[in-house]
Amino acid sequence: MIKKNLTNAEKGWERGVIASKIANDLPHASYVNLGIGMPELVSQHIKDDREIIYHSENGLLGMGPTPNENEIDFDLINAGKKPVTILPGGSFCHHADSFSMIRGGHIDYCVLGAMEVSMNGDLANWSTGKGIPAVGGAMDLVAGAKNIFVMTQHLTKEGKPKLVEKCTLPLTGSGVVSRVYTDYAIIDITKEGFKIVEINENLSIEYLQTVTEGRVYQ
Amino acid sequence: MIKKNLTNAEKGWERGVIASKIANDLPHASYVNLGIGMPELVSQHIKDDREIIYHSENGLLGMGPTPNENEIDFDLINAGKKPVTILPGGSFCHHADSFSMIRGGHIDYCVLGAMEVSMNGDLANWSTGKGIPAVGGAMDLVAGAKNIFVMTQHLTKEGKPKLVEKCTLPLTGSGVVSRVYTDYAIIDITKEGFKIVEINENLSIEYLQTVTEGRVYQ
Amino acid sequence: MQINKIKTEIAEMLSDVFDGATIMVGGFGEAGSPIELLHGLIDHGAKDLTIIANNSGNGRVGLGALIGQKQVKKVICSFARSAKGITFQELYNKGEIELEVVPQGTLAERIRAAGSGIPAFYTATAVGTPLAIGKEEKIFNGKKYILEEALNADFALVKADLSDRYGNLTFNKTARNFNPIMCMAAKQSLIQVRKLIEPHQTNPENVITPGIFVKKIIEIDNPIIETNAIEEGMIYP
Amino acid sequence: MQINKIKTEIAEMLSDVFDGATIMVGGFGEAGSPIELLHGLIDHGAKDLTIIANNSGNGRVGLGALIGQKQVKKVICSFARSAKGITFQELYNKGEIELEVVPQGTLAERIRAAGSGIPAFYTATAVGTPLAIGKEEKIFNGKKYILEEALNADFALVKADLSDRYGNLTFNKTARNFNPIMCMAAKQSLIQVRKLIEPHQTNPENVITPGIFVKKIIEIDNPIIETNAIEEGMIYP
Repeated sequence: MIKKNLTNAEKGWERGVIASKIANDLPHASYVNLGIGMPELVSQHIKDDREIIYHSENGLLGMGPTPNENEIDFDLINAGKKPVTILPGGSFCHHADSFSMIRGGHIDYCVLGAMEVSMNGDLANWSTGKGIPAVGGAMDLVAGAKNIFVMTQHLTKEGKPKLVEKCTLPLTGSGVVSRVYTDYAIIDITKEGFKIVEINENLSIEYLQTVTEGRVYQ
Repeated sequence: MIKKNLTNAEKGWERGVIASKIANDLPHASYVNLGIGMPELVSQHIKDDREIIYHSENGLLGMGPTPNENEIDFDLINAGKKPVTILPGGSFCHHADSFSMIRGGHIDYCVLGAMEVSMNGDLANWSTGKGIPAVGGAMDLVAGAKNIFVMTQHLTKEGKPKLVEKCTLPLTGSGVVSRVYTDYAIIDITKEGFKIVEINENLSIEYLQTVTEGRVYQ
Repeated sequence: MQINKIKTEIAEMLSDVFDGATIMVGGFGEAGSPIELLHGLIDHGAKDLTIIANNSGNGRVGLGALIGQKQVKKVICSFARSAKGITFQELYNKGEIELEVVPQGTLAERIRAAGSGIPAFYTATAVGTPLAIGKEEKIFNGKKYILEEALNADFALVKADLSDRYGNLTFNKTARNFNPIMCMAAKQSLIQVRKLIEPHQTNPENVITPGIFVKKIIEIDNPIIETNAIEEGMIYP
Repeated sequence: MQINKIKTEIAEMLSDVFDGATIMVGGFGEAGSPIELLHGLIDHGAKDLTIIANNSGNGRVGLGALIGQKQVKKVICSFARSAKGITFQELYNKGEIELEVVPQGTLAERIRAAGSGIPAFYTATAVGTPLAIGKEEKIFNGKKYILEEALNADFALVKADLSDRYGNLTFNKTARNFNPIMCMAAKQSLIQVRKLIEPHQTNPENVITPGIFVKKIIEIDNPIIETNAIEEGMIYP
């Protein structure tokens, strides 16, 4: 059903475009945790009209950008274990305190990648069911942060929908996702199904429906 | 049965003597919490052959002696809300961390006053059952510290035994006391009853039995 | 645009407080007690408040004054019997104020639990005592524990030493006490600080309460010292 | 007599470790990982260990080396799949090592609970997922939570920045991570520090781990940096 090689018209937004759309939806003065991978791009697209504070679950609040090669400190890393910096007004804490911020509902927005998102907001993003199981902080983040945004390609590498009626992979959290940003659309999780907030200017709703499991509506 | 006016021979150890006996039983390098009132005397009787670290449950580890009048700082107080000092190597923490030290079994010894101690180690020391109920940190200390020592007069002001078969006052903790230091004797709580570790040199065991409810033995 | 949580008027600090609110009040005795914010709350006039604190106020200043104004319907605390306490005692004896007694460590942990998203936890504290009555029991490794629930609040009134515009707080000595955990547990934590500093002056290793737990900040550079105020016979308002 | 927890030999640090012990290992990835103590544990030779850590080691240094020596029967961690991981992966694929996966925040809170005398607590983390299977559920305010139990240990191996002879610790940046809470949860916490200082140099306001949670300390002034060691092809022993 789903075409593996899309025509030009069916090519979605670039990652940077998706990231900037998310960046625009993060209000001034938000405390935000960006998941490892694609979501990390969001911080590069925050406009000057707002200040966002980034939390990294390994005990860093007020995370800054990647350091220059000569400024790398192996004791100053992010949750993805990559060297980062800290901004003025930032602070360090231990893991229990850091996850108090998460579990206690103090993180306003968390942006995560996904393997599958279901119509009721279930998220699967930690396990394919194969290999060594490794969850990290994903389950804590989805259970604790006030708003869970998913940033993902609309289709898997094999061309299958990631937005599904029911997840088939092991869940990270149940009913936790509020909004999904893909290369094809911005979609809210609602009781009536996947509600289109914005659709890629090159795509029709009919097309979006063919690449999405479960009802898409506007 | 119990005489209100004791003869000279029946006068017990002075408070300072009781305090020094407790001080001798606190091993080098112990972490100790001294209850408000009489137990505070213990710190004055520690010998030079040991270093003891005092914990005050309001977030002070490494508490030092009372300050001079001109050194009083109303932000540096103990659990009894009296001005104190902090020694080199001391530290401050918040209340949850401070009670983690207590509840988590990190305080080696806690010395507390008592209204009643029962044969099975129950302690009543927070409420006479009248007036405004106020418990403070007593219930946390008896449930959490590794060893609970009681320091008390053997008899109440009315001449009644404080060591009893069963407490009549509201409990602070159940089966928590390991040893009682009174003006008449040092007594261990055992399955067989109140075991005399040391008896005041002027008193007989028979006399001690008359001023104690429940079996006293050596 | 820059984050700036600093306010200049106490009324602005307390603008969201409502009748019937649950308010945590930091401090252990007078150390770390936010007296100016409490006086602001008297001026504000909110009623039927539930106060969560370690104590129930001294004299007729700070918490003692707020209670004296009959703005408080209930106090949740560990020790409501203090040498200089007047107003709580008067109302309690007349049956005009409720009291929930909580062991001090359980009080601290229930507050920390609220801030940490832990709805309930087990503790051995109070097992076998009157304060365990009605609480769920469970045995772990042969020992009995009781279940204690998180204590949430709408607001926390807190006194700190230093803060930057983000609300990164440090405290002075034992004035730290309940203040940091109350910042975690309240929907809005409202902080009076002795001195404001610039963000670059905040040492990230030494922050006790990170700004994420702070809503509004005001500088009160010369706060009332309770002991002195009571000795001088101060009565607020 | 003065309290002095400082040791000069790594063997002395690890003298009480026994076969079958449960050992917490601080660090998040390489930051705060006590590599020298882990190498000491290889020299010590204790077997059938249960390791509690966030990760399962990289390359053939530190935790990766310990696992490679087959001294570990079980790992309790949040993330056992790392780019530079070798030894755990090999043994896991052969079925020669057990793994208990715990969400990172639940892992941290279970460790903190052990240190704080909390035998169990409720959390929403993992509800509705495979990691909640077999766990007690309870509803609070209409929301479902699961019961998680404390994680205790016999020993904690920890890397800190500074310490005095009492064991008052500070950490460097994000090398703090699990280290302070592991000090609380273990019967014996064994600390390697970059630099020893005198007690009067310890600022009581800035202590992260107070000495009450520390058993033994050793100065390792120039610790191995894992990234560099792996790049240089280091294999221990």
